[in-house]
Amino acid sequence: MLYFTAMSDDNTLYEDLLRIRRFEEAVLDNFPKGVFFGTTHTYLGQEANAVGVLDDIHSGDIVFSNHRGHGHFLAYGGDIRSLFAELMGKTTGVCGGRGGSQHLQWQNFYSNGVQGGIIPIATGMALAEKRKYSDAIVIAFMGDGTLGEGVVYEALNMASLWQAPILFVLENNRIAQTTPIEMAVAGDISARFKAFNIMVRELDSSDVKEILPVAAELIAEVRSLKSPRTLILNTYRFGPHSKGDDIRDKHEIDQLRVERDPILIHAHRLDSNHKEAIELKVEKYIQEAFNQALADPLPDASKALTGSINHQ
Amino acid sequence: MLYFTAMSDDNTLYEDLLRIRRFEEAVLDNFPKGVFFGTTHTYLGQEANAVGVLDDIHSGDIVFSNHRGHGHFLAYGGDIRSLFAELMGKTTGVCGGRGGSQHLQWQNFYSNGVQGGIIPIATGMALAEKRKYSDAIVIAFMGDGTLGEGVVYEALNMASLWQAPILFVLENNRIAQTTPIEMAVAGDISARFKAFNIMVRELDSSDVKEILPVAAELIAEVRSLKSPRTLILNTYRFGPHSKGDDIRDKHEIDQLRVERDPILIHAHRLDSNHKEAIELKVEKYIQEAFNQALADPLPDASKALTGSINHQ
Amino acid sequence: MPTVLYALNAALQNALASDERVVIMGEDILDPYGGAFKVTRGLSDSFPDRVITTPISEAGIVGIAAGMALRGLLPVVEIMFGDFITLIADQVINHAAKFRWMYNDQVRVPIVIRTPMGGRRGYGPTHSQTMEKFFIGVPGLRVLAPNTFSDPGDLLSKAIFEDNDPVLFIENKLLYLNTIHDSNRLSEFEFFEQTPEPNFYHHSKHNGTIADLSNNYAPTCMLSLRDAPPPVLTIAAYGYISEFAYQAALNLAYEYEVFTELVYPTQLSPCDMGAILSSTKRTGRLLVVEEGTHNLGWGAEVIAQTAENLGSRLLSARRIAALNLPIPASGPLEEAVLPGIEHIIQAAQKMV
Amino acid sequence: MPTVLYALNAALQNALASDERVVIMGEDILDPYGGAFKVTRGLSDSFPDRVITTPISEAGIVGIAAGMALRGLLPVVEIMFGDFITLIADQVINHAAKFRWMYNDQVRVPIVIRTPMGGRRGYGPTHSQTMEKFFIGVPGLRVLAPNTFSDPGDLLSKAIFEDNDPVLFIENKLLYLNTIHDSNRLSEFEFFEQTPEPNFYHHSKHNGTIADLSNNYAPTCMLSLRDAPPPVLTIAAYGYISEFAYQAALNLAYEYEVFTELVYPTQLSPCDMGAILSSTKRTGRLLVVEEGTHNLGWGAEVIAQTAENLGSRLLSARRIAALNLPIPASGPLEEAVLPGIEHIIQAAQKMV
Ligand SMILES: Cc1ncc(C[n+]2csc(CCOP(=O)(O)OP(=O)(O)O)c2C)c(N)n1
Ligand SMILES: Cc1ncc(C[n+]2csc(CCOP(=O)(O)OP(=O)(O)O)c2C)c(N)n1
Ligand SMILES: [Mg+2]
Ligand SMILES: [Mg+2]
Repeated sequence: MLYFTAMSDDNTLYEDLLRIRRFEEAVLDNFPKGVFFGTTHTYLGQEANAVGVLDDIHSGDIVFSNHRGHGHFLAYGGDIRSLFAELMGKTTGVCGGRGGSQHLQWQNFYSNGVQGGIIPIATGMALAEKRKYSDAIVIAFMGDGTLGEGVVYEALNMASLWQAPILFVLENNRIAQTTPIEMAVAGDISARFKAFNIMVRELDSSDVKEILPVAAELIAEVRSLKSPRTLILNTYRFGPHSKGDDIRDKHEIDQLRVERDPILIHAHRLDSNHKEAIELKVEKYIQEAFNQALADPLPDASKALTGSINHQ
Repeated sequence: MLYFTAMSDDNTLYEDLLRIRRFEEAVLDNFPKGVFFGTTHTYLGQEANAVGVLDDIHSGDIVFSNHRGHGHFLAYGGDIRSLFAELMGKTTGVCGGRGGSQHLQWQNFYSNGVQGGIIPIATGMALAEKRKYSDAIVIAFMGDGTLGEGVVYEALNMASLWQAPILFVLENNRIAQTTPIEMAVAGDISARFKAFNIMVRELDSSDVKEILPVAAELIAEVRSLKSPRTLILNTYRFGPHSKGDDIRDKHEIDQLRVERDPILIHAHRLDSNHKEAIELKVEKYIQEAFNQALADPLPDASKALTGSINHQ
Repeated sequence: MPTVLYALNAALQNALASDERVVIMGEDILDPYGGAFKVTRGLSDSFPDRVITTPISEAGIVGIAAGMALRGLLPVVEIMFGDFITLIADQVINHAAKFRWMYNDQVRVPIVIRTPMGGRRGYGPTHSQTMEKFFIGVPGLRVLAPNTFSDPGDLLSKAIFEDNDPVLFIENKLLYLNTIHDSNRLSEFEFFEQTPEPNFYHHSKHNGTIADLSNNYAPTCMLSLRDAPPPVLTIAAYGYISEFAYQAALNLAYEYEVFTELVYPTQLSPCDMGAILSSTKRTGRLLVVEEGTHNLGWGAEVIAQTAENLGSRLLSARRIAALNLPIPASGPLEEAVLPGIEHIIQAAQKMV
Repeated sequence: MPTVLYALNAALQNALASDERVVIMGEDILDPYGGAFKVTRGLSDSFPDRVITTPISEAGIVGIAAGMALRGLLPVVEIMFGDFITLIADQVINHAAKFRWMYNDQVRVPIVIRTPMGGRRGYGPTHSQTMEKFFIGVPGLRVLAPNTFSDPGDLLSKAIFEDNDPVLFIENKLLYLNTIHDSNRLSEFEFFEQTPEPNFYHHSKHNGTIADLSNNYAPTCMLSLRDAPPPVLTIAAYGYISEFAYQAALNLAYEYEVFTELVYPTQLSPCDMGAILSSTKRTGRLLVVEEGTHNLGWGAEVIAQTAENLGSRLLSARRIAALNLPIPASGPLEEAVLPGIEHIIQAAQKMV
């Protein structure tokens, strides 16, 4: 079945990809300067997934993301400055600095840093939207390593039993922190979903233009049939898990950076004028957003805490 | 592949089946008299599973059972009187009355009343035996409803990754308490195991002589190949979930009691003299064991507690 | 007066009837079975679409409910036995209860998780525990426990409709069949009921409470014998065992002339201390009764806060609780592990 | 003196070297990475067969370890962040810790679960918590927390080899790089170290402790300034924040002439009260410091037991703890939520 999708043009896609790339690079570059709190998990190399999957969503659609969520957030339409600011713990941050890199919430975007735990929650959101007869669906991202968590299977079972309108996007970068997939995931990933009677599409691509139509088709199915689907995206993480903790063969990564870079793959489609203009624009955006965020105020702790009305 | 198994003769099998049947009947019959504490989950109708699976195990083999464990315990070789006594909360009980029906431990037999939680533990036991280069394997029983618990999948993954010598026996009676399988288990059960690269055999039988050789073959494989296997046994629960809580169609159960009774199925193989002799013998055993257990002392609470050396 | 079971069931019926957002989820809750302890009986017959029986997936159900709540529904989850709240710890502590604050107050997670606790049914070590203590002190979570001295149905309704945040609602297997006290039966007692004062949840640095001042709804009852000498001991308890304390108080008064004041909060976390403190200030002595195991239960927080507040004016404090052991199946052992009326009477006599 | 990290790592190395039954399991613990906080660094290079990196399955790993322990191995599990012990609650509480007693003392489950807790690294609400309070008071479980005043490596070794029962071993991210105090540096202090007295774990009905008398090995340190006036305040703390209490005590003595006695148990559950009680009997005042959120933390049990024991001889009691909130990522907010040295100093001054 073919669905019509209002796919973004090549220039827009390039800008979307590049925005994530440059954001993450700025994060890694500036971490040693001590401007950010905590740690970070960058999306370098996986940009085409978020951009491809989220290009075509509706405004009411919900995205539940994980620890490696900057790319998802930016592709969803999140603001660069407020993401920088969140990492910097500023009042202007996505969550006023409370959440930090892994704990974002804005409009219909959510993320949390506990592997797997978000999957039942995302499923519940999808079921709520279905019960409300809304048009909205849920897109939940997870990594290959997260398949280790049992609660994921509890959610898959109920998503299938109750036909939740949710797209599970499994970004399989074949590694979890430092653990290669062979040491953590037995059997076959797609079979794990199919066993719960959830239909699966699998792609081995870093090309946003390959990912986008498949995702769009699945999203349309989820929306129209009110039924769960899974999209497995075989992908590569170019950077370290968080910072400076990459123990993989450097040569292999270098090779991947040549063969499987979503930016390079897509860049060929643009004429060089547009390409350069976009690059300059993104560069400028990122720089400005970073500087703004840097200038933004840190929370006044006493005020920030008393302002809260959490009941405990 | 065909394995030689020292299969019990028909008379012994009949006695084993009948012992469970009569035990469970005695439990249900006597519950209203107030001789037992708590509640019970009887194995009526499923006797051929435990007897068939456990007939051929080695003395060092480990059995991990669940809430519906009386049949497993008796087929393992557990003592009738001490099981009665455990249900009666007597000092002579399997666990001195501390555990009750769902929490048994004797020799290499264990059970616990939390659905699913035993599966990683049983897997760990199997891995320990493998590490010790012992010949022992583990047999872990679970029900269809227990497939709802996430920790089961965590264990399946690790059992497969690390090739634990364990046989998972899934007794699929198509119901969990009052919930029919259609409302609780999406997709395909055997696919759930296969997705983790665990080989599965499935039987739809209440005939101990059909179950026994298949189980024996799987056990031999688990033992020789040091690798996990699953045996799915489609079966029927004749009694209520615990007591008086059966909401199923009575007519349907009656029909099953005719078609799928492990005792009736196997009884045809015995000549009537032997059959009667066994029945008398079992009847007598059960009666004696019950009476003994009834006469056994209740724990003297103060003594029983001070005797303990739990560190808290 | 109705039983607690009736009141809770009626509250759920009314909740479903009055608001389409209410959804009830749990294992084996459909009619005709109606749930392991029958609190949900009749609900699915009346509201088949909004009463959902689930697989055996405690963590998953709570996660799904939290997701529903984030998107505007009002889910009520039943965990069949309270012993299994261990399985929902991560979904409650690291997800549902954390979201509101962590997401900068931009979201609300109005779920209610109901579950029966307690022993004396011979169910043994995995079906008899009193486990709420592991969830007391979780930031962002309210823990409630009804008793027979105030209206359990009203409490449940308010938890569903007047609370924007996650609530753990602790029932008790033996409480279900108790009837709610009527004023006649209590006429020999002075009876006060109060909800936490508006300023009860102060936010003070490192003394630690930050409150939503708008939604304190869980009552605390205070009882003392009418026309009796002033009480010399405060007995604090919650849930089912309040009834034990009540019996003990009558016995202490009539048999031993020891006069006590009973304080029964329905809100365990954040710990509602107002009435306990004001009573203990008068009596100087505090006995806390709970069914959970002794160490680091509700009573620890109650006594700690009282000691912090009263200093040397707290003359004597004591807890009555279960031994720090699993709950055995055998009747005599179970009775020996769990606290009983006798223990309250003995402790009270020693304290005064 | 070595760092805590070094001592723990060496203890694991020695454990693996000295006993074939020892198995180490956890996420990402293999070399060259060596674990998120490097406690397991070098282990897999030396003992590839017995150092097992696992999938992200906290509950499953603990279950597998418990199974191994039931069958004669001595597994040590690392949970990468202490925040995730919520995921192991059922395996610990309803399985590992329960088996021995429930199975009538017929089995033992000698597992050690190590995990780092604590904030001030900016990791945010799901990677900064101090969660051990949820496991204090679990029957059958011992909870330990090393500090820099006694040997963390020795404590870990004993937990592995001298304890037949499950142990939750609480580390702290910032403690790792602290060096263990040497006697020189502590020379201005009187220093006592004691393990719980043999009769410390009494079994008394409804006061609740049943003990394995044979294996009390976790030391408690007591420190007071040499040649100073008698202390007027007892400060009890454990783990990393002991260092804060130590700094505060020095400051209080030299700046404000407030003399305190420091008590640092390494055993949190069952709560080791011997030294705390004997010190507080002398000082009359007890300040408890902990990094976890305020309500129903370790301090609640400590103050409750002290109030129960001392009655009105407890003149003043107070807790310093985190606000009852999630731990924010932003530095200034995190600092405002967590307890600091200043808070200890201020509270102590108010109390005396
Ligand atoms: C419950 C839980 N356990 C462990 C961690 C620590 N952790 C954070 S990310 C990660 C690896 C995740 O791998 P994967 O799911 O493949 O995602 P990727 O990092 O590859 O995007 C781990 C172990 C966590 N955040 N939550
Ligand atoms: C964690 C947990 N949740 C719920 C229960 C209550 N419970 C006991 S048995 C049972 C049904 C189990 O069904 P199944 O696994 O199919 O086994 P069967 O009873 O059919 O043998 C339930 C829900 C439990 N014991 N443990
Ligand atoms: Mg990955
Ligand atoms: Mg079943």
